[in-house]
Amino acid sequence: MKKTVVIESAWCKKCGICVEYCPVKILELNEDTVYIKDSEKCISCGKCEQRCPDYAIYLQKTE
Amino acid sequence: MKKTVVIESAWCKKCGICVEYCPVKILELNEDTVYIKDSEKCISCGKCEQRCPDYAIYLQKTE
Amino acid sequence: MKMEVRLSGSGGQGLILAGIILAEGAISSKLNAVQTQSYGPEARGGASKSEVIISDSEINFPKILKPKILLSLTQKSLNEYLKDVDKSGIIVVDSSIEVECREIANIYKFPIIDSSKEVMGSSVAANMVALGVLSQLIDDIDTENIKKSMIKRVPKGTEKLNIAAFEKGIELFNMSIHANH
Amino acid sequence: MKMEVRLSGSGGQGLILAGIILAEGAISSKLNAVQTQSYGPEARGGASKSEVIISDSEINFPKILKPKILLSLTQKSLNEYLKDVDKSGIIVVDSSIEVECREIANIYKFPIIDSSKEVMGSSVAANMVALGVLSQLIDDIDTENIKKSMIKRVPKGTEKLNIAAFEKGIELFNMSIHANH
Amino acid sequence: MTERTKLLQGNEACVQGAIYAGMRFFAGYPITPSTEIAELSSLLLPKIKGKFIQMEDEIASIAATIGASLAGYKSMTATSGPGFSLKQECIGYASLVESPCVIVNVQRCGPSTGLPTSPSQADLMQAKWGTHGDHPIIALSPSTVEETFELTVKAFNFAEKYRTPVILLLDEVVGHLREKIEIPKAGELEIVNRKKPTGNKDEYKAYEYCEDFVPPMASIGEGYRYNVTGLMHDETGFPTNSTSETGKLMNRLFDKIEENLDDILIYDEYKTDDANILLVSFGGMCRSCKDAIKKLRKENVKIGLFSVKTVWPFPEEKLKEVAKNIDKIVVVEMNKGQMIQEVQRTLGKEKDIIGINKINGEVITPIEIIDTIKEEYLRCLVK
Amino acid sequence: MTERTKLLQGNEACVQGAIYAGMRFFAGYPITPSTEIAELSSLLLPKIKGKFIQMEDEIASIAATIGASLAGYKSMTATSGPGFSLKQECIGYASLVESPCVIVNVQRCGPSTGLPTSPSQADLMQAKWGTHGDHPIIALSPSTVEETFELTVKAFNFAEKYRTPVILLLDEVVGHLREKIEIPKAGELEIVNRKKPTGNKDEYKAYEYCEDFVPPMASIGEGYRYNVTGLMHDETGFPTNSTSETGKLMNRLFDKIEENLDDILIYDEYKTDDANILLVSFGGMCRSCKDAIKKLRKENVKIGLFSVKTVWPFPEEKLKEVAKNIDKIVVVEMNKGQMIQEVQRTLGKEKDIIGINKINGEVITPIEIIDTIKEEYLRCLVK
Amino acid sequence: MPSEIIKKNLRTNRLPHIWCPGCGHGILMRAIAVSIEELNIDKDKVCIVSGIGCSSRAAGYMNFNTIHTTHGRALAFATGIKLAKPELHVIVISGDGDLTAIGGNHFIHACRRNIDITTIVFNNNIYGMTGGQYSPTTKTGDFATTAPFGNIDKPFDICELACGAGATFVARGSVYHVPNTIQYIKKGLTHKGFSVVEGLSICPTYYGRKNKKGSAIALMNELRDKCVNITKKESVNEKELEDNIYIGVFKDIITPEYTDEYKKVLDKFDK
Amino acid sequence: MPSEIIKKNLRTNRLPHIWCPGCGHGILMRAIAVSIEELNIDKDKVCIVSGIGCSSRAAGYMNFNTIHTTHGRALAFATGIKLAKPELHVIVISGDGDLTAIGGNHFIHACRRNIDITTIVFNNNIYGMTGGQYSPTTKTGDFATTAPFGNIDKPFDICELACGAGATFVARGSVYHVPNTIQYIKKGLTHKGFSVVEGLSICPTYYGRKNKKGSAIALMNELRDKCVNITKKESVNEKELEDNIYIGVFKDIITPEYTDEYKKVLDKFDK
Ligand SMILES: Cc1ncc(C[n+]2csc(CCOP(=O)(O)OP(=O)(O)O)c2C)c(N)n1
Ligand SMILES: Cc1ncc(C[n+]2csc(CCOP(=O)(O)OP(=O)(O)O)c2C)c(N)n1
Ligand code: SF4
Ligand code: SF4
Ligand code: SF4
Ligand code: SF4
Ligand code: SF4
Ligand code: SF4
Ligand SMILES: [Mg+2]
Ligand SMILES: [Mg+2]
Repeated sequence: MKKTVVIESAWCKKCGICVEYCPVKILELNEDTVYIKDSEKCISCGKCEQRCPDYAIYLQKTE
Repeated sequence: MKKTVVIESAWCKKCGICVEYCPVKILELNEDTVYIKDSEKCISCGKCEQRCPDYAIYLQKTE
Repeated sequence: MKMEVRLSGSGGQGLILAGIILAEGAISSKLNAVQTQSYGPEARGGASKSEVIISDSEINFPKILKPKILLSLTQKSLNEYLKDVDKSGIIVVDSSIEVECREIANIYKFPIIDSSKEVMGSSVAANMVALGVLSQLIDDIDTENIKKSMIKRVPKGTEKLNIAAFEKGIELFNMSIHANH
Repeated sequence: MKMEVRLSGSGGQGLILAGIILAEGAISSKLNAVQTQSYGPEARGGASKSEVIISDSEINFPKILKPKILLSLTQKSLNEYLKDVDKSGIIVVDSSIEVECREIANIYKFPIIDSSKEVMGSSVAANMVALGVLSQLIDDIDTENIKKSMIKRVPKGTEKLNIAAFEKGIELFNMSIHANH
Repeated sequence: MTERTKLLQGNEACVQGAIYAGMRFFAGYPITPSTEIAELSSLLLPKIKGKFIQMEDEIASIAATIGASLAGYKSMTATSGPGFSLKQECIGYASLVESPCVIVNVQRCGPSTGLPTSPSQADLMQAKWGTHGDHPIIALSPSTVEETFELTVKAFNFAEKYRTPVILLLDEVVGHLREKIEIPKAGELEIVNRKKPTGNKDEYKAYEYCEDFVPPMASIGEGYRYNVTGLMHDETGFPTNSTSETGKLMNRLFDKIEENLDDILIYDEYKTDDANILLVSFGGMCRSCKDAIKKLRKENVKIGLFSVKTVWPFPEEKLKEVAKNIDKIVVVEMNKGQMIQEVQRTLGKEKDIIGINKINGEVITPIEIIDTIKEEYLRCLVK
Repeated sequence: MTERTKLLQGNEACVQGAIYAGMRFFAGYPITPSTEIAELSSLLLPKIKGKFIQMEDEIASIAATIGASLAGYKSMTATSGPGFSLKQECIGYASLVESPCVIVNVQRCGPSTGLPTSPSQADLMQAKWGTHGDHPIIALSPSTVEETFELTVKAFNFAEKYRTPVILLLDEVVGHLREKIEIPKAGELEIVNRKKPTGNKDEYKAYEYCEDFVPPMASIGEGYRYNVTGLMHDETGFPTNSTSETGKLMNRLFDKIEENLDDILIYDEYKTDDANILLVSFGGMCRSCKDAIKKLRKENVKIGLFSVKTVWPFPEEKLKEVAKNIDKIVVVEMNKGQMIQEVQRTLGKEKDIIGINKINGEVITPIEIIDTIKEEYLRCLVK
Repeated sequence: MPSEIIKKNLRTNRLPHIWCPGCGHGILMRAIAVSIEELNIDKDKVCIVSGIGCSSRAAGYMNFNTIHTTHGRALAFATGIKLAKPELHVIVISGDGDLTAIGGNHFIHACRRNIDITTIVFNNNIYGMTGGQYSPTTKTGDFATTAPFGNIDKPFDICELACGAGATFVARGSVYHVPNTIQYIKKGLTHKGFSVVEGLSICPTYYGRKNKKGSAIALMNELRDKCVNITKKESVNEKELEDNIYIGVFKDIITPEYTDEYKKVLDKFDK
Repeated sequence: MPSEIIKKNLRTNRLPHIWCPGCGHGILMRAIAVSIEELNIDKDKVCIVSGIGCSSRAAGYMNFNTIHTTHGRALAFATGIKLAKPELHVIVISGDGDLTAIGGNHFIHACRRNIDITTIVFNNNIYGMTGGQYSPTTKTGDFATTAPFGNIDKPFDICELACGAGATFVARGSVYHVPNTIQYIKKGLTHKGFSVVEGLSICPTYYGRKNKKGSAIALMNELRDKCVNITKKESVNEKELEDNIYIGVFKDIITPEYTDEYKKVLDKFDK
C-alpha cells in the first residue's frame, strides 16, 4: 500500500507552506494553486499535509 | 524612656488574643474588657499591641 | 388577632432562631405568621432584631412599625427600639437592663441571661429562656408547638437543654405573675 | 452633482485606501464626500468593497444602493455587485475579468493589474492604477488633489511609485478614449 | 401543621420551587441578599443527584448555567444587582442561542454596592434592557413566599417551553421574609419539559423556523452534534451574515413570546371591580398596597390593586381592561419610577397617573400609601 | 482644503474631539466596530503626555478609566455592545461616586455576538437602564462625523461639569463613516473643567449637599485624603446605612441632572415649522430621515425631523413643543422600537405614533422611509 | 475531495474556512482532529467549546457537539457542561486573547479545580479577529495596532501561568512541530484532570505584517529556529536561554479530579 | 485614646471598626499602618484601593486617599490611578475572594504588567462578608455554608499563582507572625514593580465556626504551629511538607516596571 499526494485546489490559499517544507522540493505554486512538479519523487513524508492550514494537500492510500 | 501598657476599653472586643499571648500572663478579661492584673510585670514586649485586632491595647512611652 | 413581636439584642444571641421558632409555633397552631430580621455587616456590632407578626388572618406588610411586644436582651437594643413601642405594649428585658420609661405599663424584668447560665452553664440559651417568657404572653400559640419547632431547629444533641431553658422561661413568667398577684 | 463610486475586489487589494484618497481628493476640491466600506472577518475571503459618494451639496445617507461607477478588480466582486449598477452607469474592470452584460453601456476594461506589475513589479499598486482611471471619469475632482492625498496616505518611501501607478491609470484611460474615437 | 405546611424564607421557597420544577443544576456566586439560594441549593441538590457549583464570579456562574442547560439540565443561577449587571452579556447569549435557564435577581438597593441589605425594586427596567441588542425576555416577580415557589416553577416552565432565559425578579422584602407556605404535592403543579427532536439526526435543525416558533432542543451528547453560536445564525445553527436570515431569526425569537402572551402573562386583581382608584404594583410592594386598600376600604374609599406578576412582557392589554373605568392610577414601587413608565405608555395621558416611590432603602409602608391617596385625591374621596 | 478640513472617520473624530476636550487617559479593550478609537488613542496620546493602556477586559478598562478620573485625568473608554454589557456594573459605580468619565459605545447588531460588523441602535435603552439600581445618566448620540467631534467635547464637558459618567452612543454607521470635518481651533469650543475645592483640606466634603448639587472634586494626591465608596455614603464620603442620608444623596444625584436640562438637552429641528408629519430619530438614522424629507418635500409632503442628540435624559418638553401641532409621528430607529417608547410616553395616545424599525443589521434607507410614509399617510398626503 | 481525516472530523460543507492564507489555526485544528481520530473517541461524546476570536471559529468547523460562546467564557461554559455530564469529552479551543486576556480568570480557576477538560490555546501572540492589537502574550517590544511605539507589557508564559494556577497537565507545541503537538494533545485528552496544550500559532496577516516578519513561512521558520524541547533547557547557555521558546511537556501529575470528587459527594446519598 | 501609630494613620473617628471580635483583619490593617509609618512615606501620596469584602473595608479606616471600589476590581482601578499618577504609592487591600475569585483576572494581569502597586491580601480562606461560603483558598475538605459536605475544590496557593503570573515580589506573612509580616509589607512597599504580600488572616465568625476550629485563639494557634519559613522548606520531611504552611519571601527580582516603561515612550516625544 502506497500513499500518493493529492491536491484539493479549490481549498488552496497559496500560502506556500507546503512548498517550503517539502523535503524533496517537488511542490510549486502557480496563480491559482499549488501543484506537484514531480510526483514520482514524493517520499510520502506527510509534512505537507500536516502543515497545510487549509487541508488542500494530503496523502491518499492507493493500492 | 519606659513603655507602659495602656488599654482603651471602649474598643476592646474581648477576643482574648492579647491575654493568650502575653508572655508574662498579666492580662485578663472581665465582662466588659481586658485589664492588667499586674502592670509591674510587663516586659514591654509589644506582643499584645501587635496582635490586638482592635487597637485597644498598646504600649505608650512614658518619661 | 394580630400580635407584633420584636426580639432584640446583639448579634450571636440567637434571636433570629427564636423568632423563627416562635413563628413556626404560630403556624403549627393554625395561625399565620411572618418573620423578618435585620441583616448585614452593620448589624454585627450594633443592635440586631428579629420580628414576628402573628395573626389569624392574612399578613401583608411584614415589617413592624409599632411592636406590641419588645424583647431586649441588651441595653443598647432597648435604647434603640424602646421609642417604637406603643403605650399599651409590653416590654420584656433581662434583669441587667435599666428601663427608664414610665409611659409603658407592662414592663417585665427577668433574669433571662442568668437563668440560661443556670440551666446551660452559659448564656447561649438566653434566647430560649426568653422564648419561654414570650410564649406565656401570646395566648393563641400552643406552647407544645413551639417546643416541637424548637426540637427541629436547634442543633442535634442540644434539644433537651434548650427545652429546659424554655421551660425555665415559662417558670420565670409564672412566678412573677404570682408575685404580682 | 452627485457621484456614487463603488470600488470592489478582494481584501488586501487596497481599495479602502483608494476610496479614502478619492474622497479626500474630492474634499480638497471643495466638494463633499463620504467614504464607507465593508468590514469584518467575512469580508476576508469574499468580495470586499469601498464606497465613495461625492457631491457639491450635503450628503446624508452614506451607503450606495445604485452605484454610478463600479470598479471591480476580481471576477467574484463583479459578479456580486454588477446587478446593482444602473443602466446608465459605468463599469471599470481589470482586463482579466469577463463581463457578461449587455445592458450597461459604459464598460471599460483596462490591464490594471498588469500595469501595476509593469510599474511596481507587483500587483500591489493596482489600486492606484485604478484610481488613475477613475480620476478621469469624475471631472469635478482636481487630479492634483488626489495626488496630494495619495502622497500623504501611502507608506513613506513608496510615494513615487504610487504616483507613477496613478499616472499609468490616467494614461490607460486616455489611450482608450483615443482608441475609441 | 401538615408535612407540607412550612415556614420558609422567600429565598428558600425559590430553591424548593426550582427543585420541584426539576432544577438539577445550580451555579452561583454569593451575594447578599440572594446567598441563601446558593446555600440551600448546595445542601439539597447533591441529595437528589443534582449538581451545585460555586463559580469564580457571576459571569462564570451564568455561563456554567447555560452550559448545563445545553447539556440537558434544568439549571438556575441567582444573584443580586451587582452580579445581575455582570451577567447581562450572557443573558443575551442565552436568549439568542435559546438556552432555557432561570436567573434569579434578589434586588437590593443600588446603584453600585449601594445598601447591600436594604430592599429595592430598581432592577425592573434592567431585567428587560440590561443586555445590549434587542431580545425578548420573560421576567416574573412574586410578592409572597408561596408565590415565590409557584412563580419559580412557572419560570422553569416558561424557560423550557419557550427555550428562553427567564428572570425571577425577587426583592429583599420577599427573599428574606419567612412565612407560611403549603408545598404542593408532586403532580399538583404542571411541570413542562423542553421539546426534544425525534427525526433523523442528520436532518436536525436546532433553530428551525417552525410553526410554534420553538424548535425542539437536543442535548449535548445525544448524537445530534449541532452548532451553537451567539453570532446570528441560520436554521442549522451556523453563523450567517445574511440580513434576511437574521431578520427571520430575530422575528421568531420575538414571536415565540409575543404570540403566547395569554400563557405567559400572570397578574392578579384585588378589589378592582368597583374601584375608582387603582394601585398598580409588583413584588413585595403588593403587600403594602393590600394593607392600605384594606384600611381605605374601611373608610369607603373604592380602591383596588392590579398586581403584576409577569413584569416582562408587561401586561398592557390587561391593564387597559382593568383601568377602563378608572381614572386615577397610582403606581407603587421601591424605585425612582420604572413600572410607571410602562403604565403611562399603556394608558396614555387621559389618565391621572402618579407614582409612590422610595429609593432610600426603606420599604413603602401602608400608611404612606394611605396618606398619599388621601392627599392626592381628597376631593374624589370626599364626594 | 485648509489645515483644519479633514476627512475623518466617526471613530477618529471621537478621539480628536476627546483630545480637544482634554482627554489625557484612555483605557480600552478592542472590539469591532469601536477598535479604531483605541488604536488612534494609542497613537496620539503618548505624543501629548497622555496615557493609553489596553486592559485585560472591558471591566478592567472602565475601572482604570474611573481610577484615572479620580486621579484628576479626563478619561475615556470605548467599546461596543458585548463590552458595554460588561461595563454596566462600573457605570453605576461611576455614577454613585460621581467620577467624571466618558464611555463610548459604538453600537453593533446584537444581542450577544450578533453581527459584529453590522449597524444597529439597539443599545439605547441599555444606556439608561443597563446597570442595576436607579441612577441618572447622560447619553449623547451624534449623526455626522463633525457632530461626533462636537458631542465628544460636550460629553467631556458634561462629565466634568456634573461629575458624572457620560455615554457617547455612536452607531456603526457614523463610527465607520469617513466624511469632511472642520476641526475647531483651540478655544473655539468651550472646554469645561471640574470644579476644584478651595477651602480647608480638613473640612473638605467630597459629597457635600451644595447648592448647585455638584460638590467640588479633589484629585488623589492633592492632600485631601477623602474616601470614595460605592456604598451609600454621607457628605463626607463615608459609608452610611442611614436612609435619610441615602435619600439625600440619591436626590442630589438626580437633581444635578434634572435641574440642568436646559444645559444638557441637545436636539435639532429640520423643516419642522410647517410640518404635519414629524420624523423622530437619532444617530446615523437622522441621515436617512433627512434624505427622505428632501425627496418628500419635493412632492409637497410637509414633513420634518426632530433629531435627538441628547438621548438621555430624553428631551420630553421640547418634543411636546415641536409636536404640538403635528399629529403624525414616525420614529425611525435601527432597533425593535426603543425611542418610540419614550415618544409614546411623552406624547400620549392622542397622537398617531408609528415606528420604522429594522433589526437585521441593515440600515433603514431613505426609500424605505418614503415608502412607509406614503403607505401610512396616503390620505393625508393626497389632501 | 478532502482527506479521510478531514471528512470524518470536520464539517466539510463549511470549508474552506474563513482564516487567512497561511494562518496557523488551520494546522492546529487539524492536529486536534487527528488526535481525536487516533484516540478513537466516540464523536457524539465530544463537545468542543470555544470563545470569540479567529481561533474560536474552529468550533464551527468541527463535526462534534460545538458551542461557540462569548468572548473569554468558554471555560466557564465548559465547566457547566462537564459537571452536568461528566461522560462527555469536553475540549476548549481558545485564543491567547480569549483565554488569557478577558478569559484569564476562568482559565486559572479551571486549572485550580482540576476539572477534566482539555484546553487547547491557539497562541498567535495577537488579537487576530479584531485586527492586530497586542495580547497578553505579545512579546515586549513587538508592534501592534495599539502598540504603535512597541509593546511595553511583559507577556504571560501561558504554561507557567497554568502551572502556578494548579493545572495538572501542561504542554506546549507549535504549528511547525505538528507531530509533537498531536502527541501533546493526545496526552491532554487522555489525562484525567485539567490539561492545557498551548499551540504556538502564526498570524501572518496582522502579527506578521505589523512586525515586519513577513509571510507565514518566515513566521514558521522562526518557530523552527527558536523552539527547543524543555528537556534540553538545562544544557543551553545563558544567551540562548533568553531567546529560546520551550516546547514539550511541562507538567504531568495526577491529583483528584473535580467531577470524580463531586461523584463521591453524590455517592454519599446513594442507598 | 488610641496609640500614636493609630492616630497618625487611621481615621480614629470611624473606629471601632465593624470587624468581629478576634477578626484577623485588624491586625493586618495595623501592620500596614506601621509599615507606612516606618518607611516615612508622604501620606498625601498614599492611595489605598480596595474591593468589596470584610477585608476591603479596611480602606475606609485608613487616613490616606482611599478608594473602596467594586468587588474584585480594585487592581484595575489601581492600575488606572498608578498609570495616571506614577508618583503615588498605590496600595491595594483585598480579600482572598475579592482578589482571587472575582478579581483573579485583574490580579494575574497586574502581576504580568509588573506595575508598581503593592497588593496586600487578607486571606482568611473564606468569604467573610457574605457569611462563610468557600473561597478559592478554602482548603479541600473544609466546610462552608456552600460546602455543607466538605469542599471538593483545590485551593490556590496565592504566592505560586502570583509567581506564575509574573509578579516580581511575592511574600507571605500571617496575623500571628506580625513582625515578619510588617517586614514583608515594607519590602513590598519599597519594591519597584508589582508586589504581593499575602497576609494569612483568621475569620473566627464563619471559618472558625463552620470548621469547628473554635475561637480566634485556636485559629491563631494553628498559624503558629503550621507556619514554617520558606527557607526551611528544604529540610523538612515529607509528612510535614504537606501540613506546613510556608511564610517568607518567595520571589524578589527586578524587571522593568510598567510606568517606567511608559515614561520612556513619553520621553521619545520630548524635545
Ligand atoms: C466582550 C467582548 N469583548 C471584545 C470582543 C472583541 N473581540 C473578538 S475576538 C477578540 C480577540 C481575539 O483574540 P484571540 O483570542 O487571541 O484570537 P485570534 O483572533 O488571535 O485567534 C476580541 C477582543 C468581543 N467579541 N466580546
Ligand atoms: C459583583 C459582586 N458580587 C458579589 C458580591 C458579594 N460579596 C461581597 S464581599 C464577597 C466576598 C468577600 O470575600 P473576601 O474577599 O475573601 O473578603 P472577606 O470578607 O473574607 O474579608 C462577596 C461575594 C458583591 N458585592 N459584588
Ligand atoms: S508528502 Fe512529503 S515529499 Fe511528498 S509532497 Fe508532501 S512534503 Fe513533499
Ligand atoms: S500549504 Fe496548503 S494552502 Fe498553503 S500552498 Fe500548500 S496546499 Fe496551498
Ligand atoms: S507588652 Fe508584652 S508583657 Fe506587656 S502586657 Fe503586652 S504582651 Fe504582656
Ligand atoms: S486583643 Fe484587643 S480586643 Fe482582644 S481582648 Fe485584647 S485588648 Fe481586647
Ligand atoms: S487575522 Fe491572523 S489569526 Fe485571524 S485568520 Fe487571519 S492570519 Fe489567522
Ligand atoms: S465575618 Fe470573619 S472576616 Fe468578616 S469581620 Fe467577622 S471575623 Fe472578620
Ligand atoms: Mg490571538
Ligand atoms: Mg476572605
